[in-house]
Amino acid sequence: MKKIIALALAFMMIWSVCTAVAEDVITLKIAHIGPTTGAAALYGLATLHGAEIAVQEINEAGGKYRIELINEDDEHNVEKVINAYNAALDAGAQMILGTTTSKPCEAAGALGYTDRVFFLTPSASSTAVIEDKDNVFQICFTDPNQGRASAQYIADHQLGTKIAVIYNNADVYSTGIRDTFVEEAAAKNLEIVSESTFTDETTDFTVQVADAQNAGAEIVFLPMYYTPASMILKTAADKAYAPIFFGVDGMDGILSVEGFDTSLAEGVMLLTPFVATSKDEKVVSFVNKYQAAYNEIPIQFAADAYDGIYILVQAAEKAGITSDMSPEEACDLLIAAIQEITVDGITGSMTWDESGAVTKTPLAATIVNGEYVFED
Amino acid sequence: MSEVRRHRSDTRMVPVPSYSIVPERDVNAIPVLETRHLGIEFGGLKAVDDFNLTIGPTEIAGLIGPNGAGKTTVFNLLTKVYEPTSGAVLFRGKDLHGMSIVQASRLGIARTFQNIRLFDRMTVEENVRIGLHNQIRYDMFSGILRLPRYWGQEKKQHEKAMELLSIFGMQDLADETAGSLPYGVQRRLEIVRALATDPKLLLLDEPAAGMNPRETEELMENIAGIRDRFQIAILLIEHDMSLVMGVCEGICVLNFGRVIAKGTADEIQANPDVIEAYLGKKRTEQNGREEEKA
Amino acid sequence: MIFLDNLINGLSLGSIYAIIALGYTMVYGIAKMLNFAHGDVIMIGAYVAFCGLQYWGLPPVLAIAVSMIACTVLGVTIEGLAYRPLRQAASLAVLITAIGMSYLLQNTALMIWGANPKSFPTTFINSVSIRLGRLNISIATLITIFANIVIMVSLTLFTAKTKMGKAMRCVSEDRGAAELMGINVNRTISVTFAIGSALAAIAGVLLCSSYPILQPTTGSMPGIKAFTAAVFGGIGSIPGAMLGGVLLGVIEIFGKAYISTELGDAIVFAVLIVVLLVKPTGLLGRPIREKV
Amino acid sequence: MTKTKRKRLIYNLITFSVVIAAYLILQHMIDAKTITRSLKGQLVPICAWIVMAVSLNLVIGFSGELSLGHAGFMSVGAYTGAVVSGWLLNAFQMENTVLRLVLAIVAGGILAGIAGVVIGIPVLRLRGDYLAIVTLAFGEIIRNLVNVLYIGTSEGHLNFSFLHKNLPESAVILVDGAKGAVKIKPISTFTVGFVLILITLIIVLNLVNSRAGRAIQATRDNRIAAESMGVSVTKYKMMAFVTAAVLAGMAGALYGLNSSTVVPTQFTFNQSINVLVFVVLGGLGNVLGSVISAAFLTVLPEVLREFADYRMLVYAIVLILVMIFTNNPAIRSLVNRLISPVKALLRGRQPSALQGGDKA
Repeated sequence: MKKIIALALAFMMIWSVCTAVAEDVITLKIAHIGPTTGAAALYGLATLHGAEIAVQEINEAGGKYRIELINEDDEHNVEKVINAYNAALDAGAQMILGTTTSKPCEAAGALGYTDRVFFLTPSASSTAVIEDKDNVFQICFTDPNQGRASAQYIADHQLGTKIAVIYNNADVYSTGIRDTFVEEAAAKNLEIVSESTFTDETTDFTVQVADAQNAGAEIVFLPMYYTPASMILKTAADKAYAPIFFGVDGMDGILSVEGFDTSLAEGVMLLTPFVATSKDEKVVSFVNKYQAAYNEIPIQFAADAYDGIYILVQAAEKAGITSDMSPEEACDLLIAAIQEITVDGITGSMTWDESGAVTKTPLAATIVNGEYVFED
Repeated sequence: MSEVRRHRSDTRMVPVPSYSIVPERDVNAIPVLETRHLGIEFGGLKAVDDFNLTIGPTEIAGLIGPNGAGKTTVFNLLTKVYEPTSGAVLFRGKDLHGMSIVQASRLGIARTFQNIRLFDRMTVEENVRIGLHNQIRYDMFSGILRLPRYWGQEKKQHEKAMELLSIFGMQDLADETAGSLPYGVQRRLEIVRALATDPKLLLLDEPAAGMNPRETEELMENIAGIRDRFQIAILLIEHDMSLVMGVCEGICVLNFGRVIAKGTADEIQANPDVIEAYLGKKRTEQNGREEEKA
Repeated sequence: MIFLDNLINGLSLGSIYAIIALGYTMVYGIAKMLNFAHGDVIMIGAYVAFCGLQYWGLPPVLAIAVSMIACTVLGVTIEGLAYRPLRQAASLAVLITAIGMSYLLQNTALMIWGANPKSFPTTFINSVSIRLGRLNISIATLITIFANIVIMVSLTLFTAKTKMGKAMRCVSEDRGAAELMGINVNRTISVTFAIGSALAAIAGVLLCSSYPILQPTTGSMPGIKAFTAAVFGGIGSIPGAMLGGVLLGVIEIFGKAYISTELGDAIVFAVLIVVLLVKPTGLLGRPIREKV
Repeated sequence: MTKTKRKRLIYNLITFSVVIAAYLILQHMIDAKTITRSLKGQLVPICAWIVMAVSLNLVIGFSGELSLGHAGFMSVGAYTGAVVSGWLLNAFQMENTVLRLVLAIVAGGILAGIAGVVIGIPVLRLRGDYLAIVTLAFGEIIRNLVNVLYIGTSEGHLNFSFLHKNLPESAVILVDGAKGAVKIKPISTFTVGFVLILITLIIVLNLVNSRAGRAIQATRDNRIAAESMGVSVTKYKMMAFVTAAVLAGMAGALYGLNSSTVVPTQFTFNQSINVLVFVVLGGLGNVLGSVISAAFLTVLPEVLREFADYRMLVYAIVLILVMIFTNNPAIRSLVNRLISPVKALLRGRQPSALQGGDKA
């Protein structure tokens, strides 16, 4: 399947190059950088696939822009990401859609800042990614925002006052959300009765769950991706412990894990800008195409990257980017342009300020009968 | 010193088990090695028991006995590979109690091994240079920074190593890899290497093993030559009786970890206990193996 | 009560480590090699069982059996193709080959099953849990502990009583001598790999029943921990692997519960170091004395 | 001059010439701007990995101990380098990047050396596989500890906190727990990396061809015999271990200061294994081999980028095949006969690739 798409893409590229002369079509060379192999391959492949769907749509639609997508693998590694970044520029990339994960994005973004290369990251959410760099913009919420929003939501809706937090202390995303959540929780008079950590290698969560259970937590806040979250849900079910589990956007995807017993996730709440089961027309179309191409239900990462391609095109249009512009030339134009546009994507309506952070509204969803149910 | 003398006179007064085999000409010299009721147990099994031996400064002594009698164990006790569970080893009057192999070597005990233990991947000269490790020294930084001291000491080491090798006619093999040498040459190299440590006592563990009669004869001459040239004591374990009888001034016979006889070659050959130990194979073969293994 | 709870969790985790460690220890004892790919065989076993349950609709027992067969074949193939040509080579060469094999298995799994994690279907043993007062013990936990005991007893009996078991002990004692005695060393080592790999399949199923996320990297960390456990108990010793595994699990859980979740792994490794310093060949390992 | 000495001199000359020639060519390419960005970006990491491989070879190839935690020392160096550089910049406004880099590298080496001593004392009492597993354990422990370490600098002082972030408000954060060392100003340069390689080569090659180095090799070939010759095995194993740790720390500092951030997950067990692969493929005790294989294997995955997902699969298969082909006695004797003249020239007297694993 992948091969067919690659072929199709290649064909379209050739076609677009051929027609470029005739119709004054602009070809944008966009590099996707993310971990497509290794332990974080799941996220990198999701963003790559999401982007591929968008590229396919744009190239098929035959408008003013054609996109040449370059993919470079960073293995979720701070050293490799530099290689990937350099390889992308060697391959002629004008702008970067990436990188998928936070730490590599921090490293590559800093290099891009000196080199003047525009970065739009679909899913790197730590503040360090955009801090002190004018060239990096985000599509997803920053971690502190999510942490704050989650605490506010819990307080506003009076879900409970005794809260347990379980987080991945080896992960920037998880610690980033946890930090502001704890801060905001204190401000809202929510009591953190239990806090425990795990790392990427952890398989056993019994201690963490038992700690929350014994502390009598009514809410367990899970700032993490869905993989560990699913294990925590399983462990809690084994222990007959049923508090309200409150998740974040990384939790999306839990329902589509193959073999997952969705009854374990019953009643889980999460803040997320995208859910694959949404009835929204654009989302349905995206999910269908994605499923047809990759035989998987897209997770939020894929949706972010899908939006990312459209954002880049819209910004490029605003900035008047041409086929032959160098990344250096394009960078400042794109920085200015992206702050002026509003993009309606499948992850919501988005605007940007000079900090690089995105403004969009998260949705609170509850899982009922194996499906997301939205409030309001 | 005086204490040592007293020890010695004590032992000389006690009869058989601690009877000295120091030949007449060494009687008044301080012994280089003296063991007193030396013993070791491995899990309740007495591998060596009540072993008493005195060796004079320039004596060539032999330690013989059937397979598994505990001969190599004695060597291991003398060189501190094992710490004895009873008794003591006095080397030039100094109690070796609690010392390490390295300390024993620095005091002047050198040895060869039954199963040859050369530094296989290093050259012949380098093997000898390891022997010179504590004789011609310089520190790590002089070596890394190639300070003048490095060059001077390296030159000395080289000359000394070549000198020792040439005594044994091995100067032309200096650049060969030790592991690639023929068996007999490897045995000789082990002796050169041991001599390089400037020992007062040289322990040879089956030096003639695997050698042909001609080589053995050469070795015999060499052993006597070493003693004369370096003025050191030599204790050797050997199965080749012609060698032992030919070169050793005193012989100690070990069986089941205990001394069964001591004396000159003639005395030993006439001793009925020794004959029984060597011929009464039934007992020795079976029990002996076990001991050696432990 | 919390203490008991932790203890049971520790025993459960430890039992899984123990079963994996048994595989390590058997292969080490007989082939004298560290089979770093063992953790990845576990992962493959879990994937096969997953396919059996999820795609082919097999009943659990049959799925486990299929997984065991697949792993046995895989283990023997790996041994025959990659390790046997290196029988005479330095152990470091074999170690690197095993590492290469580990990469190969992980990346093959990535090709076949993709990067998206699978959730291991656990409903078949998970539906019930026993409740004793405030204490909840899941059936998975009980099965794991029980399976561990059964495996350990049968392995001990196997090596003590059967002809093949005795051959294994001979080869582990002295390969050269065993060969002279007419024991087919290659076959013995193959059988060892077969048993170790079948155990890996069981370990994979048990691991994923308790911790149901299945990814190409699932086997790595448990593999390293189990390897640690095997060394902890004295590598080469079957009761040692069992003891090491269980202790390691209990220490890990207690370290996390009573000291710090952040330093859980550091505590495990620190205990290992202390034990090895006191007993340099592990808890039940035989002391090595070099013959001089 | 003896034959051995001459052979070794030639070997050392070849080693240095290869490194210097490579530097000159690459430097020329940089000046002429004919170098690809991709290759240019890898130069400093390559230097770091070469130093890592050569230093690990000292432990494995020359002292004969299998260490699986070498990346731990690298992480100590990387963190120390980042902290020292950040501190010098914030507290003393030291703008001279080369001086800062050199100081950071020295500090990285010293701290890693201290870690080497602390770890070496217990570790070197063990043998073989037990030693290997304990080095692995230490590597993991270092990573765990670094994960909960917080360092900041305020008013010219360094502030430390452990487990919980507890730094003064005004502090500039240098190390932020799981987020790693943050906001590093990348100051590593290829030239400094090249000089570090030269220093490493001088230290290692001079060491192994000296009294201490021979003692180290003697302990590898036969521990008991070495002791019987009066060589203190512990002392010389320690010397090799700590020297390697110092060099790894220096490599770490160079590596860490090449990027704007360093995370603990960069220095896992897998990374130690990677360096081990460099050493084994380059040949135990073969310094030039380590240099070449580290450089080659660092660049290789980048060259294989086109194969994308199949890259690691190919790498794994190649690794297995290479090990089988170089170590199967039958295949090896065949290959040896074919290439022995070339090999003799390249190797000098150094032992062939894998004969030395008996202690491993």
